[in-house]
Amino acid sequence: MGVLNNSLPDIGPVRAVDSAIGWGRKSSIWPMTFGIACCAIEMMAVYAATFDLDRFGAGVPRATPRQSDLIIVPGTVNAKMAVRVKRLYDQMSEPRYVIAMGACVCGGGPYVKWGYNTVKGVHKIIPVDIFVPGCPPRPEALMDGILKLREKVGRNQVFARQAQTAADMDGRYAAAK
Amino acid sequence: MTSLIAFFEGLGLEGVLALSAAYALCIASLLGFITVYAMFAIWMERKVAAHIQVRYGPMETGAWHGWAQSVADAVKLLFKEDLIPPEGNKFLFWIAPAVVFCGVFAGFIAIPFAEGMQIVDLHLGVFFIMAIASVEVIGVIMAGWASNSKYSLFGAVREAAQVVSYEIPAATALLVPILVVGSFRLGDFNAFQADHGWLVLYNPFLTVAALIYFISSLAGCKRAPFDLPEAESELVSGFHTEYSGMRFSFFFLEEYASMFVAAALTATLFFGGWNLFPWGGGWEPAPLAPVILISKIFFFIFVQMWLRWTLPRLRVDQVMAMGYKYLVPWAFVCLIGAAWFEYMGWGGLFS
Amino acid sequence: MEALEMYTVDPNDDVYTEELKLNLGPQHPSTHGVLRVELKVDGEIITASRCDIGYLHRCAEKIGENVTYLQFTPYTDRMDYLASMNNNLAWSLTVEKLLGVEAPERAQWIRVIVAELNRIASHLIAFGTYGIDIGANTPFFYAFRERESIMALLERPSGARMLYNYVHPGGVAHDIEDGWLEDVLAFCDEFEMRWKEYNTLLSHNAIFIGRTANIGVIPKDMALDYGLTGPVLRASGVSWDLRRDVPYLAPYDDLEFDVPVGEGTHGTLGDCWDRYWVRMREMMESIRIIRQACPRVPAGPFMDKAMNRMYKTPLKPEPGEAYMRCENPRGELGFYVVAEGGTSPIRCRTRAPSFCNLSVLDALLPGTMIADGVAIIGSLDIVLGEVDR
Amino acid sequence: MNETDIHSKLAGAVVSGVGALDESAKDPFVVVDPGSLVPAVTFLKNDADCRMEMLNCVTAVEREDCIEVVYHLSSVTHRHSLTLKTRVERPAGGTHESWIPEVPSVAALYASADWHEREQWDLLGVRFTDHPDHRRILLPEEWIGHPLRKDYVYPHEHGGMPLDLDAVPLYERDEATPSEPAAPRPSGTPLVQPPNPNSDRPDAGGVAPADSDGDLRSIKPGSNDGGGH
Repeated sequence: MGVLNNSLPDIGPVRAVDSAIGWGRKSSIWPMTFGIACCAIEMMAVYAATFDLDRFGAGVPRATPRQSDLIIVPGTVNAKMAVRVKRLYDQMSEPRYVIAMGACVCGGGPYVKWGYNTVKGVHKIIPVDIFVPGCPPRPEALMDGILKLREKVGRNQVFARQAQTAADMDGRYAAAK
Repeated sequence: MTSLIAFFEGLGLEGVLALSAAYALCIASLLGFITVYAMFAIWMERKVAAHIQVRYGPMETGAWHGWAQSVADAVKLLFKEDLIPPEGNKFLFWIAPAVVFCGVFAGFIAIPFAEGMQIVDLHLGVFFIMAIASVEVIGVIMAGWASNSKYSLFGAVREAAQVVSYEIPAATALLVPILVVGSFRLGDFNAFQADHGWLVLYNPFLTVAALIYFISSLAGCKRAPFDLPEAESELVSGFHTEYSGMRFSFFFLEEYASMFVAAALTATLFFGGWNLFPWGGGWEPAPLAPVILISKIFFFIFVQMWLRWTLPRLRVDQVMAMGYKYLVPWAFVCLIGAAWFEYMGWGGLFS
Repeated sequence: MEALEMYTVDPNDDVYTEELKLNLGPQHPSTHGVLRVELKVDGEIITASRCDIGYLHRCAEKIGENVTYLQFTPYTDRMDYLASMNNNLAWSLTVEKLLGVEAPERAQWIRVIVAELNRIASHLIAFGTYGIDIGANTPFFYAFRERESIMALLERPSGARMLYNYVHPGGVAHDIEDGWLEDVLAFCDEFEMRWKEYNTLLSHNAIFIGRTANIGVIPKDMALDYGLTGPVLRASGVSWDLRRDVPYLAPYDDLEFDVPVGEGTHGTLGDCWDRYWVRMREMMESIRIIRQACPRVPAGPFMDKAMNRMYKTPLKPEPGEAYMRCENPRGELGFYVVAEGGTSPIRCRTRAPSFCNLSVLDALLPGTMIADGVAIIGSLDIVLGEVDR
Repeated sequence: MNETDIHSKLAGAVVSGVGALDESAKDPFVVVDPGSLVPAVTFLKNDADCRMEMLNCVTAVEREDCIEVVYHLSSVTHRHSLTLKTRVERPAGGTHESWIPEVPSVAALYASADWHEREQWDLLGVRFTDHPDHRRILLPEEWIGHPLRKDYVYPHEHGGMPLDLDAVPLYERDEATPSEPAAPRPSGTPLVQPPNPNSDRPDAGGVAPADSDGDLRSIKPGSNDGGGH
């Protein structure tokens, strides 16, 4: 789409196309199979039978970053791993979203003081969309994070110009809901 | 097809024009059919998998049981960035999904859904489908090689070895009903089974041949337990590791389309085609024929899904061993046995 | 491996194959976290491998030297995050050994129950993810269903779902509520039924046996040489279980249980299937232990009174050192603590079972195929949090 | 056998360098000289009455005046265990990281010692002579210093990845005006780069490009390396 991105006037038809794309994107967020530490187990619990992330269409974990829309960073990122996390993020295709799961990833967590090796929050490495704190967050918390991400994705504008005012933003938000 | 051409000629178009109009209509409707079918099959796969795995699967997208899930996936993939690895061969990378899809797409034109309801009534229908479906391998090798990724290469080589090996038992097993019916034309199988009952019950060798063909077709469609080319726990995503967005969805589409073709061959050649009852008949009302055939096809697709979500994956040498040590010899045994039965005039449970 | 013997690489031949370097991980679906294995492969056959760990190194030993003894308990949770109770238990026992105190009897019995429950939960993950490694996705979902029940049970006394911080030096953090033991027993009955379901689904599946039998064989001597412990050692035919041989909790002496040992049922002794099957049988032994222990939990305090008072100021053990080892789901977890009189130790070493069990990988991989490599990594059942600490 | 019996057998067998058994400790231990460590361990492993088949753990402990290496051995056959220690005195002035004590490796006797010794080298900077593969194990090969030393200075960043809590995120950094380098830490000794014994690169121990050491690690990014699937 390139040049067309956010360049068309913010009028009804453009908005309709945008919201259709937003609906598609938010209903089909494919996460990447990516586990680091403790939080990865709770992330697996979210995929598993009791919580079943697939209800929201997000239960198709893709092993390759090219095909995934969402990278959930579940667990402490250290200096050695940070290079890899960054590269993984770089390999993903747009649009891509990041959820920082767990205290370590949100800001160092228990390792913030004495961890000579840990990165204090993955937002130092890659831009993060949603922070889900907790050590580890309960599956419900991660589900909530993903639902928040769905809202965020759903009101994204693809073709239309970015909203200028807060009222405009609210209108879009209501429409996306 | 001929009736379509006649219809267009009736509209006043002449010769080539009528022909091309008819073809265009066929291709468009076929494309539409495949797309809609693939979306439904993907949704069905997710629901089947979910229910096998004690959960619900898609529930939110669209109102009823997430029926619009595949639509949303398609919209998402359509508007996803299309990455091409800079080190790879760009042209092959670009064209590979098309090659893969064309092979399977061409297979659809020979499938008869009812008497006269097929695009081309080929005299060598079975042969044509077997041959054209193999084109897919070339596309997969192109994809694997052009990706400049080792995992892709592994997946492509595995696919080549596996599909080429399993063509032999599949083709040999298909020769058994061909030998019994005495024709390559798919319509003849339906007619024959209307008189003599389902071929799978015709004689014991045909039963085994049906099993061999079904197993081989699983390997041909890269379905578990033969999903080695995209073995997720070993090769990440196999040959389509580097593909994203719409191009990746072509591989998805191709997988489900080839499942359809394989299931259609199984149903037509062994399980009565559009004849509802195992003892044959041919007295079902004609409009029901496509419904019966498609129901059978979906049953076999369901079995393929059921197997996928139940069985572990074979190892690459076990796949080869199974093909060459068990399926190929047994397929030949079936062929010879069926020939002997035909010579003696035995067989035909219901004829 | 007969294929391998006739498969030699000779560049002087007209037709020869080249070796390929393949990098598995740290982000790979089946390396169980962030393990990285560098492989040299000749076609599908691995000719050399090198493990690269440390992608989850979280400085636990440095932290142990800087925080108090009680503060370190939650960090032990995060080492083997699949068996937090067992880790808490090992750490608490180490500190108790250093202080020369013993937990009250009620606490000891509760510890046995929670540790065995967590052992089942941990083995369930091993079972589920091993299924995924072999290509069967469904066992994972079945395993997590039962695991959720265990987590719900353990949440009731501890208040946490996964990283419990429940077993403290001197006892347990909270008493169990009324009716909890009955629910545990009810879970045991249900689990026994489910366990049979798992075996129908995966354990005795012909493809599964074909993929795991005779693969990754660890002979007895090799297992001891590499310091392997836990199910991996027992699968090689060594009957060595610290619960029985070096009882670290008094109740284990009174309880009746078997130590499952590999038998080479479907292949060679010490292959992947044996390791898997030892784990499966251990789950049932744990159920047996819990069934015996639940009716025998005595009344009384759940925390040592003196220790409870000591918590108001940080613990200060006398100078000395202690090495304490416990039978964790993955093997022998040892804590070696050196105290010099301060509120925190000067050295806090963890002997992690996964670390030792993983070290054998480089010796096992050469000669196998890539798919076998995945099966071998899965059968060792490592937790990277514990390997790297 | 208990520890006393093992100790008396050991003292009788190995010629020199075996100290007395400290029975007051919670786990009675024997201190041996670094020079007689390998003979002592060999004896313990091979003697029919001792049969220490398993080396559970190798630990290095930094004390005031020395660095101690502790070996926990146990026998599966006889169900007994022993703690063995060896000590390297700290030389005068060897207070900071430049001091690398040397202890003979037992990796030839126990395969499990391989990784344990690598870890102790990595975290505490104890060099094990004759070790077959003397590299860092947990930290990246180009890491500076040994973190479990008491005078270790925490790094601000490594390999371009910020490790400070208040670091500026990578994607917000302005390429034209690089962010201020963090102020040097007030305390601590100067960073001294330890020599890397197993590398033939002249700049060993310094900042090296990631993944450029060893033949296997030479898979370059862009092909199919590291983080990328």
